[in-house]
Amino acid sequence: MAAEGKARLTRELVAMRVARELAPGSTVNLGVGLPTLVGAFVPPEANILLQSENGILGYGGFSEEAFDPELVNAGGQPIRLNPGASFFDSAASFAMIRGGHIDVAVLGGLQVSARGDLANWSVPERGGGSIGGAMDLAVGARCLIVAMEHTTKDGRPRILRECTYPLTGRGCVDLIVTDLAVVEVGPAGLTLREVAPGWAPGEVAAVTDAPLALAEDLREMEL
Amino acid sequence: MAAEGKARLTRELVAMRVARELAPGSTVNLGVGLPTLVGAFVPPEANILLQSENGILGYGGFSEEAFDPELVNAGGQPIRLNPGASFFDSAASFAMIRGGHIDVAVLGGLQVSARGDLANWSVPERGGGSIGGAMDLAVGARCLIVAMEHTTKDGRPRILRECTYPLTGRGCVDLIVTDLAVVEVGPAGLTLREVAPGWAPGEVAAVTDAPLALAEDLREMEL
Amino acid sequence: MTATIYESPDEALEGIEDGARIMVGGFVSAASPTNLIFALKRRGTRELTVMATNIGFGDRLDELCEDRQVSKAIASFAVRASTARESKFEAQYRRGEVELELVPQGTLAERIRAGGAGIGGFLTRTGVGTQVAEGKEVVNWEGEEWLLERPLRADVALIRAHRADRLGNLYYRLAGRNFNAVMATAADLVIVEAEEIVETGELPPDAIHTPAVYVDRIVRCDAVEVRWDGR
Amino acid sequence: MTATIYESPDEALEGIEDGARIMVGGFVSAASPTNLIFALKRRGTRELTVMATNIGFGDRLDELCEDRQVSKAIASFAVRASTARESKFEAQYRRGEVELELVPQGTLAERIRAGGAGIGGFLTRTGVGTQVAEGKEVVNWEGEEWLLERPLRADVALIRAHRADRLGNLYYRLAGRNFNAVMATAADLVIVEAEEIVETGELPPDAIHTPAVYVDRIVRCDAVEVRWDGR
Repeated sequence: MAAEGKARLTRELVAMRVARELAPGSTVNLGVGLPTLVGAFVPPEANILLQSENGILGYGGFSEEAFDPELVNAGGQPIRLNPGASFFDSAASFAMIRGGHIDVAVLGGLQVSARGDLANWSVPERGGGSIGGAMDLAVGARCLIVAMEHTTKDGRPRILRECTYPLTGRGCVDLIVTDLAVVEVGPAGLTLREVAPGWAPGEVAAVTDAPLALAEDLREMEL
Repeated sequence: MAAEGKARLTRELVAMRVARELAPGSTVNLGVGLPTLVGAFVPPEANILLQSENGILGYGGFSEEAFDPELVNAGGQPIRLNPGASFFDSAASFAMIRGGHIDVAVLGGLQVSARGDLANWSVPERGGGSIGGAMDLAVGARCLIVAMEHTTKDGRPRILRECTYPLTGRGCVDLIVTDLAVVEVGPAGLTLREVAPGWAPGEVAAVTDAPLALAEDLREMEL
Repeated sequence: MTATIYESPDEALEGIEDGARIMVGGFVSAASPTNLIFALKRRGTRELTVMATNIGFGDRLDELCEDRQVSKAIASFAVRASTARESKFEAQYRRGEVELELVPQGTLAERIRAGGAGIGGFLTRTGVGTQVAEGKEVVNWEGEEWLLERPLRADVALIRAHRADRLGNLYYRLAGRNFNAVMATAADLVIVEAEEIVETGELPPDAIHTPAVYVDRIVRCDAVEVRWDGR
Repeated sequence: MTATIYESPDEALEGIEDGARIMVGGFVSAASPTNLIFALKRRGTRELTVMATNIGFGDRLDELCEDRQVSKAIASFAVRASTARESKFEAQYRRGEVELELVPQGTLAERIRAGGAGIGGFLTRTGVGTQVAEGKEVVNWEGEEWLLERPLRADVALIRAHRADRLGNLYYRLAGRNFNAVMATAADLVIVEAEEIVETGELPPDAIHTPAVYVDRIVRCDAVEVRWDGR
């Protein structure tokens, strides 16, 4: 395939692109892995409130200081607090999540379907996998952004007509940001909105299993 | 009826008798009205934790000091705090009540049936009535004591084969303490355990509609 | 979103329309948002459905009935068995002019929590075998009967806190938390009157009762004096 | 009941029997009751069902698997998709030696809350259309599908607080509240290890996270050191 070997976005650039989706003042939950990197690209003046499902609202970035075991995010990583941060228990935290009080959740993904189904917790051929808070975030966040690599390591599409892995949620994804593209999920299916620098829409479509409509204003990602 | 005109217990004496049912260290919710008086007869050394459904655990008696509108019990009455008191919201308060964490609730009553059904919130012939927290306490408290007058003002029994007023709860009453008697509710019906000083069991039965078994150790109330 | 600070309770109510479903926090005298209630009275907004644990029981919410602004109440204390100290709401209720959904207090709190927590219903034993069960689904489970109760949400919640910070975090004092903290989670627009507004960061993070995400508007107001009626 | 203060975590566990259902608080490194976990290991109690948000994910709960004390886990993090850093629980799970009920974290927290709050079940959209829905009742309401989830209770809860008073009130620090506060409500016997025990009355009544009614036993313990593994 012509597109093989072409440069793809780094994880940091994907995170940077996701960060641009976050409206000032919004409340955001960042999942473990790539989504966690998004925090580094949110400017302080945007007043984004970061929520962590272990019971924190208003944390800042990672802590470079001494590790405090009681000050960790949902990935167990040490964090800093912003002024106005608050703590609550896990039932209250997921009440906040399920109740629609989180504007945006950014989750990692293994597969996304044409209808916006998400699979992100289990790889059946390897066995195992853990759900954590992903299923609650999938149904609860007002907007769900999936940040993932466009294809598997061996080049198979992750954006599929139907997910083949166990689902995290049905029809829950609003936007997919990959190392190749920005894809919007709508009632009629998927729309390719942006392509990575140097990639043609057809090249992205060639590594995408689900049908992609092309946005009228389809453009190259600004980074 | 021979028993008419005989002295009955005062409200204070009924409250004092109820207080003797409260085991040291237990958590108790006192309803509005007569049950509220029970608090005055609980010795401090019993370490009773009083819960109020508006979100207080560990209040003391009534406050004689300046009225603080944010320090009131479920009847809106000013109260004092004991050391170790805590506050919580209404959902947490009723989680505590419904979840079986209150050892004893003392509620006022209009009618109690032979099966332990309680009616205490509405008098249909007058219309109206409010439920408040009574239905939650009726199902949630581990032990429910009803403190009430044995008969209505015009002498009709309040302990009935079947309640005729709208129910607060079904089969929820464990013990009835009245101005004439202490009656236990068991699977087989009601048992008369104590009579007020000067009252014969037959005189109490005559103003009780439901059948009363006589306890083997039936005795006069100790006050 | 960072909360917006308003200069007066009247301005803080901007946009509330006739027919609104409004939750009103407080428990009798404790942390009732009385300044906001008075502003709502001045505003004259009508056909309101009010949800509050009490109406006409030592609160000032009853005054909205003076100009017949309330069409329906969802409450646990609303009508007394006696008419000796009849509230405006009671009088209108007895004349059939307002609607009342009487809800056990714990079920009311839990329905509001469910509304804020994305819970589509819950099973409770409260009310089984009573009038409260009428028209509701009864579910048998583990040898017991349970009522299926549904969540409550509102367009607007009016609540009172002791301290707010500029971000919108709230701290209640003593028994002032009551329904205020629960209602803050269950309305599209949450308006808070606070005794004090402090800088963001001044409230201890471990002692914030309502996290800022729940709060939209704040106005600083002294408490309206409540006298204990000596019952 | 006033809480009883014990001298050692081992004594605090008296009476826990083989086959017990045990909730274990904490979230990864934050306020895990590790002293009580170690005492449970020393005690050798077997055939345990453990309920915890994580087992083998930066916690020491996994060490109970060393001597095969755990028969079943109810958890949201228990098995990784990769076997690179396999925990003892994972290894036993992959060999079919222990049972696992994998529960979404929010559903786990809410089921425990329901267990403590006298709620017989609740409807959530979490897990609809996924493996989590298998064997569960699906209810249609207002055009959506909801799962009926059931409460969880335990014989014993092991939790860690920052401060306890002698009456049993608890205060957690920072993100240490997590599942500790919820589990304190849902077990027949609640055993707490606390960094500090203070006199009754020293904790501010507005900042008590777990009221004393929920706590049975307290033991003072320094936190077991947790190192961040640098993931």
